[in-house]
Amino acid sequence: MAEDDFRSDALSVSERLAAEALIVDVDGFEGPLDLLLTLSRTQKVDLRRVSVLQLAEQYLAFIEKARHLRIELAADYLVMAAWLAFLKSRLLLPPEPGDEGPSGEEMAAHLAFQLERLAAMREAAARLMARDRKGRDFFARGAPETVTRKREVRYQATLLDLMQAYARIRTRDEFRPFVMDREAIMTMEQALERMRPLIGYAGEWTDLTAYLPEGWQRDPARRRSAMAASFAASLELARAGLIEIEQRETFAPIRIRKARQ
Amino acid sequence: MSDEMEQPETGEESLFDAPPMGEQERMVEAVLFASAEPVSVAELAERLPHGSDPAEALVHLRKRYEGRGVRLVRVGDGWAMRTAPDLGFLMQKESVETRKLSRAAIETLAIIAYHQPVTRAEIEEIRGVSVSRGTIDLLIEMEWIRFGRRRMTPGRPVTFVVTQEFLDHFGLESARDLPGLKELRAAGLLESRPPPGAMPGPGTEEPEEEAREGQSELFED
Amino acid sequence: MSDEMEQPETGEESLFDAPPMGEQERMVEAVLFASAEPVSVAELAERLPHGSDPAEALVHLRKRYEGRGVRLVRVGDGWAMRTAPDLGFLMQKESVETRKLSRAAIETLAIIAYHQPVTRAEIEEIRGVSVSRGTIDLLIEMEWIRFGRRRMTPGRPVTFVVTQEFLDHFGLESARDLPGLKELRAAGLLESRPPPGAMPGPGTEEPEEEAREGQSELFED
Repeated sequence: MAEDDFRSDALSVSERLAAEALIVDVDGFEGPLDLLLTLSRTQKVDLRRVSVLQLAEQYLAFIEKARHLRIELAADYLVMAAWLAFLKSRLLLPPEPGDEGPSGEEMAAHLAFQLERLAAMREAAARLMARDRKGRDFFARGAPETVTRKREVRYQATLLDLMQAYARIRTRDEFRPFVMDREAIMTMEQALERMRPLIGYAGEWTDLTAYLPEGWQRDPARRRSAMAASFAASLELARAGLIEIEQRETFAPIRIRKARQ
Repeated sequence: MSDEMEQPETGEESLFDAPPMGEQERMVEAVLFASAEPVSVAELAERLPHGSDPAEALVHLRKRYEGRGVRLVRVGDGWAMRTAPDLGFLMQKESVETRKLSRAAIETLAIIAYHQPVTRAEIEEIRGVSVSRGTIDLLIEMEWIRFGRRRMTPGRPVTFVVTQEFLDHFGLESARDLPGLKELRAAGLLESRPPPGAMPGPGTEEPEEEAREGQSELFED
Repeated sequence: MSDEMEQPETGEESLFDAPPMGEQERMVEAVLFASAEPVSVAELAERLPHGSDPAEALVHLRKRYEGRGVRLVRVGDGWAMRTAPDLGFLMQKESVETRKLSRAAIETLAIIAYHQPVTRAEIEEIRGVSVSRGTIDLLIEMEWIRFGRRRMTPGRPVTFVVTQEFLDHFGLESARDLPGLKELRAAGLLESRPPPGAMPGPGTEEPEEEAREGQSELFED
């Protein structure tokens, strides 16, 4: 037992034993705030009068001890330890001129508030659970009579059903974000933008379909739209004198190449 | 209220006198009210403090409820509380059938709730299968969805929105309060418990599911 | 008794006459007795003959059941008959084994009740630890909490509020009757005070969770 890790001068034997029990029980804590609240109880004062400085020291001692015993602590606990160390320094050292941020006193006050609020909620929870409760202390009608409107066949669905159905649809593998269906439509502007940089390399006659982008070649609707847009774009490019177009016969492939200057 | 709980345990009390008749009557009243089945005098005697006389308490109780909206009646060898027969019309008891909403319907409803106003074509787009008329009709009939404004696009298709009735049923203040995907996941609704029937693989609906939905989904691809 | 119901046939005018108050009280009694769930005044008005005043009938009925084994209690917007809590000891047979709630679930429930409407982030801020998956899920499933309005702050987070079932379960007329609510409010313990400067917040989610959430963000509208 590394008792020297605790400020043995400030803590009585029973307090030390209590602190050691905490270490053993480290999994029992619901986060650093919970631990701080438990530690603050050892001060045996009203939460409003708790010494935050002493509390910070108790907490840091706890962390130190846990480290010594090689107990893995969740990151939360270490973050809190770092913050408390910072708080401690703010509380002990006079503020430097031009210091930014809240004072040590403000930070300590907020921590005290958080602890008091958590304790209050805990007490409220206990009072709530101690109330007379339906199904234990008082009871509803044991043989209720179903009352229905005449027209009804009742369909059942809960909010959970609804949300799960939605989640199911929205997480399907083939899901794509929903937009008013523009997915299958390519505009001439898009085709132009795509073709302009490409035609520089089209010294030879190339089938127009080769310019259809990836993913637009199979699905008939998308292919149709991409084809139309690319053709319109190629007319535009031809008008600007950038390319030549040819089609050997009706329904033959349309081919384009870079205009020869 | 809860102070009353400090009453002595039944066992201890049995050492003393049985509670006064008025108290016994209260007890019989509470037991009969909460019980799903008629309760016999013997059972009452077992449950009431030792030395009680449930038969007498029943006489008093029966008198007390005479002419009220609820009566104390004998059913077989037990006793039960029943609503007065002349008030049966208030119950409008009819055979109620509770059915689980089909998967197609719940999905359609979910899409309308999350995307409203939404057209039928859009619902089909999101679900990836066509939506049968029966599904829409059912949801309209249940008063969970209604027609919204027509969309100002070619064909001016009708849109669907959810109703106040829908919000009431699902305990929502507005459809905007429905949680998003991220929140569903945060609340543990997504991964922690896969929905019954697990997640469908890409694109394929489970065939048996389709078959079960059968009739109402005749028009599905 | 039942003859009274036939009276309306005698003349057109009587169609619009509400039954006498004593009769209305009987009707309210029968309806509330028959239902395991609280019934609102509006629902009562819908079911009682036209022109009835269920609110007044409730006042009479409540008085009539004072001190009885069964009581008329108010639950949110609704009214219900419940057995007197001091007779709970008679009901072992009826009592339902309640699921043992975890400490986290109980605290989360209390925070929602006392701070409602409250966001998940606020719950975490108060408890100083992230709300574990499944806790919210469980409370929703028990029908003790539901989604409230979204908060009008950046990100429009969903909020949680308690339900009528919650009030019913804990024998509360309204959320205002939560034990110690006034004192807590007076002590400023129900305020949400922003922390001065950078306080360590409640646990950031586990990294794997972050990653998964990141992905789902892609799919959000």
